[in-house]
Amino acid sequence: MRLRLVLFAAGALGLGAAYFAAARGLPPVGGYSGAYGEVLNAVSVGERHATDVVSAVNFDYRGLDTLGEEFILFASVLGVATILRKQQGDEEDRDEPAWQARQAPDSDAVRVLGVWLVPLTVSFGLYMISHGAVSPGGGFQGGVVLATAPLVIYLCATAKTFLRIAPPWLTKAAEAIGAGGYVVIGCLGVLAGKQFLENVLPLGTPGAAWSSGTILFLNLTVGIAVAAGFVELLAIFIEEVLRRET
Amino acid sequence: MSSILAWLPYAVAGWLLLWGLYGIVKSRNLVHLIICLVILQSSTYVLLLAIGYKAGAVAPVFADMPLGTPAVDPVVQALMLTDIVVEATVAALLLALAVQVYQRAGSLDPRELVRLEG
Amino acid sequence: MIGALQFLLFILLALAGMQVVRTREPLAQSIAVSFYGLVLSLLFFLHQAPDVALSQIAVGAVALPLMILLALAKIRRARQEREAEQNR
Amino acid sequence: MHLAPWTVALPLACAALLAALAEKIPRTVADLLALTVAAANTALCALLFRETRSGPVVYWFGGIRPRQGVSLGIDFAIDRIGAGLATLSAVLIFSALLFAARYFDKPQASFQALLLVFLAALCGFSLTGDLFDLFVFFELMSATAVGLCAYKSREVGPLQGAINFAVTNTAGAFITLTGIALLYARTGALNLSQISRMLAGRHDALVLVGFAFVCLGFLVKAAIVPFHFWLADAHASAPTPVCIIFSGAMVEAGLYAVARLHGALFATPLPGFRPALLALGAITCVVGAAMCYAQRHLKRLLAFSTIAHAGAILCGIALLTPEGYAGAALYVAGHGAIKAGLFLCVGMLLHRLHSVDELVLHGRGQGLPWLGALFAALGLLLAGTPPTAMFLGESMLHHALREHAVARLALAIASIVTAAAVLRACGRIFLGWGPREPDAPGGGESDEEPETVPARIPWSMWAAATLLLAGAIASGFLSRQQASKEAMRMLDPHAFATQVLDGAAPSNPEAATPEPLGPALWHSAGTAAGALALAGLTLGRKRLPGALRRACAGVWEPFASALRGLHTGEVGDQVAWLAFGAAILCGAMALG
Repeated sequence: MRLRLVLFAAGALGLGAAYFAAARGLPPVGGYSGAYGEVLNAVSVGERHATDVVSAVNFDYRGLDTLGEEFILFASVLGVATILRKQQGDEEDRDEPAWQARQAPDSDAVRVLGVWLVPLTVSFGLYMISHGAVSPGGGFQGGVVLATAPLVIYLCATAKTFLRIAPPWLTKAAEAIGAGGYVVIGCLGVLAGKQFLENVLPLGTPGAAWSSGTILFLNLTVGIAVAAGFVELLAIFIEEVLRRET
Repeated sequence: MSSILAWLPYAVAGWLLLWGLYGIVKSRNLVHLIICLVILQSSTYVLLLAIGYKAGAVAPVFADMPLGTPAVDPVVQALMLTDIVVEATVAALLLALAVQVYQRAGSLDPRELVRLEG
Repeated sequence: MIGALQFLLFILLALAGMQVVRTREPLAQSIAVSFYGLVLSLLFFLHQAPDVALSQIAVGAVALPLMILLALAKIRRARQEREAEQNR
Repeated sequence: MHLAPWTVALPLACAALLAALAEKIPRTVADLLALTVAAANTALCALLFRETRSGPVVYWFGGIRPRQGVSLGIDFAIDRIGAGLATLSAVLIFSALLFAARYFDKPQASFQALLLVFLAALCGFSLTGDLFDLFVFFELMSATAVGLCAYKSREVGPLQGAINFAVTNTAGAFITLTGIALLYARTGALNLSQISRMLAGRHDALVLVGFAFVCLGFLVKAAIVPFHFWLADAHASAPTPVCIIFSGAMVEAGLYAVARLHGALFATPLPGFRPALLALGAITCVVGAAMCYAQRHLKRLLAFSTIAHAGAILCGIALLTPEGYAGAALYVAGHGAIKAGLFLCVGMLLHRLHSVDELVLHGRGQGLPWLGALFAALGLLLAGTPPTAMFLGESMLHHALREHAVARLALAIASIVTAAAVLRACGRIFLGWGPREPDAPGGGESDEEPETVPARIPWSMWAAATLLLAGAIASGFLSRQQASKEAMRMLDPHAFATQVLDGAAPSNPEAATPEPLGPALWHSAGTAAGALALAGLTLGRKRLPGALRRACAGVWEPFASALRGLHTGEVGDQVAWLAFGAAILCGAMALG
């Protein structure tokens, strides 16, 4: 431990000094003027009819990054499922007296809250996904919001309801469809005689959800993949609970 | 104030980077270590945010703003979005590993684990 | 005004980040990191990055702490099972 | 229709399909699907390799071409060496899938899906011409690798290995991202050629530190000392088919990134960069070779030999000259196939005899003459004997390093000692040579659960291993002059930038005629003889005169135990070393 701290102290000193030396060459915060961003701010509304430039960058100009990002999520959900999967030879369920099944909350208030909260999160999530090209938000943010809906159900009702609404086969399929869908939309560009990930749909008036062509659909696939991915992740982490309650 | 703000974000990013590394080096608990890694990662958000910021500019969303209004850099924001996903997925993977390693070995201390592995 | 707020939030962020690292107890830490994520997303809002701020709220302040809590719950349960086994 | 995007799109789409259908389709169908896709991808990459014969090829995603020389989109800027790396990756993934088809007892659709994602990540990583996209594929590689590494999640070892891998690589990756942010702040660009143009030869502290930070994550992936600790842990515990990709392609991808970035960004070597990398490379050679020799766990032994060879490749890259780059590229091509073949041999041993411990296996391989012959042949090839590309590469590296005696010595040590370790294991296991000492220290960690039900070695495993041996020999037909020409293109950022940003035709440099191979043949014969002699001396050391034996042990034992002491396997130590190494690298560049 002592050697480790000495090593780290030396390393941190050097790293800090190097970072300091580099930061002195940075433009002052607030005074940045890089060409890339400025050009994009100027051209993307006109070219892609997307008023949210960040979405245009994510789903069009740098759409390949987002493809990679979606598969990072895909791979790690697969990885988490692999790591925490039950393998042969694991002890089967034993009745644990120390651990009691969680009852559905008795309080009506909680249930009513759930009844209100679920449609609210779902519609908010869907709105966010579909309006990614127009306003802040998009497939990723909306997908995470969507993923909280089954969680609310889990908290307000029972695990059975949770499993009925988001059964493992469905989340798995949705995740794959979302991730694969992004690739398929990318291929559409090639099929239409253009380049991979190029827009193939007509553009509308800037400001409407459907006006920016494929960006909407790419947002949708990301939304599906992210929502399913996060539900799957959370479900794996609460899996033991689910197994015992059902 | 503005003169401090011209370099403070860079300093905060470096500070978080070093604290994150320190936490990982010092950690005796895998969950603690993973959270320190999250702090290390967040230093890159701060750096990217500081780099792309323009004083007095608006967000790069032209829904109710005329085109040509000075806006902050959209590229760094796109990079940060990717960065956040990476953070979440890496944390999920590592947490799964930590849970599983505890179930198998009964410890979260990296030192103990090395000993157990033999 | 905005400048003062930015200044305060950056200082708060630096302190919160340090505190998260220095908190040894993972349960307390997960709450601290949630707070840290919230400060970070506020900063993003203040710096004209609403897209990122929304992501950060969803992931950094909610999903990530939730995953940590669930993982800790799983670890706790494994510990209980282990102890029950030893007492048997 | 352009081929480039399909190298990424095809495996990703099929990975999604496989994951969705995992439990619905029979195992054979899943196997066939994965194998077909890997084969198709190999063909795609090979076609790309052919297409880049007359110079790099640029593909703009979304059809977003640069405007007035400003790049707005992401491009694949495919040089021939990158296409070659992608081809190598595809071949290795194909062999891994083939080998794995009868390796696990249960169907493993998620394993295959992860391997296909890994393939896409490797292809994207070697072809992309965008700095941030490079980072995205880098992270995709890591996320996939963690799942693959921890595949046997019932044992503590694989979990521990995966944790060390994930933490050190992520820490490195975020230092890389910090570097990318620094370079972006200066240049306002993410396209490599655009960055190079905006930098315009200015090498101030920001650029130096930014570039050093960017390289750091890649050096962690490349397992360069002192960032190498994760590699042995990950290799020792990952399933064998995964090891061949880690060793044969992932480590090399990290080195390729360093080579490509420097080549594409800077026309003249950055101050201090060359000596720093040369020193790191030479140290890596020696540490890797010594640790390799000290192992009895065969996977660990091969893992440390990979570290030694990564050091040799880095020595070539460090020169930042066409000859060094070309030598490194050829070396990678040969090494990938040979090392992967060796890992498959170990996998077959594990399959048949349930152990990867050299001492436990003593003499037990006597009934497996073919496996022994294959193992020995690959061991000799690892010493840099003809007719593989590793021989060609090594001869070029030695010539390129003619003014750096220490680095040459390190290179020779790496070749001789790692091959000797492999041959020693071979003699012990398949011929029963040497004393029996299953209780010698260093055991314990080597017992590993067999990954399969013991049986005869299935034909698919033999096919995968034979394919790799054939690939290694075929790589010997690569042309040194062509490689030099590609390396010259890789080191010419101006020509590259005019091609990427202005759509100009690729440059057509004139490569010098390579040195005659005569001296290299003698050299490799010497290396092979040295390796055989060292292996023989190790096995027959009881017959040596006592004084000589004690003298050797007196030198070797303290050195080995000191080195072993540094390899604690604790993740905290590894990250401390990472910080220390980063400081050293930055410091060297500041002084240079």
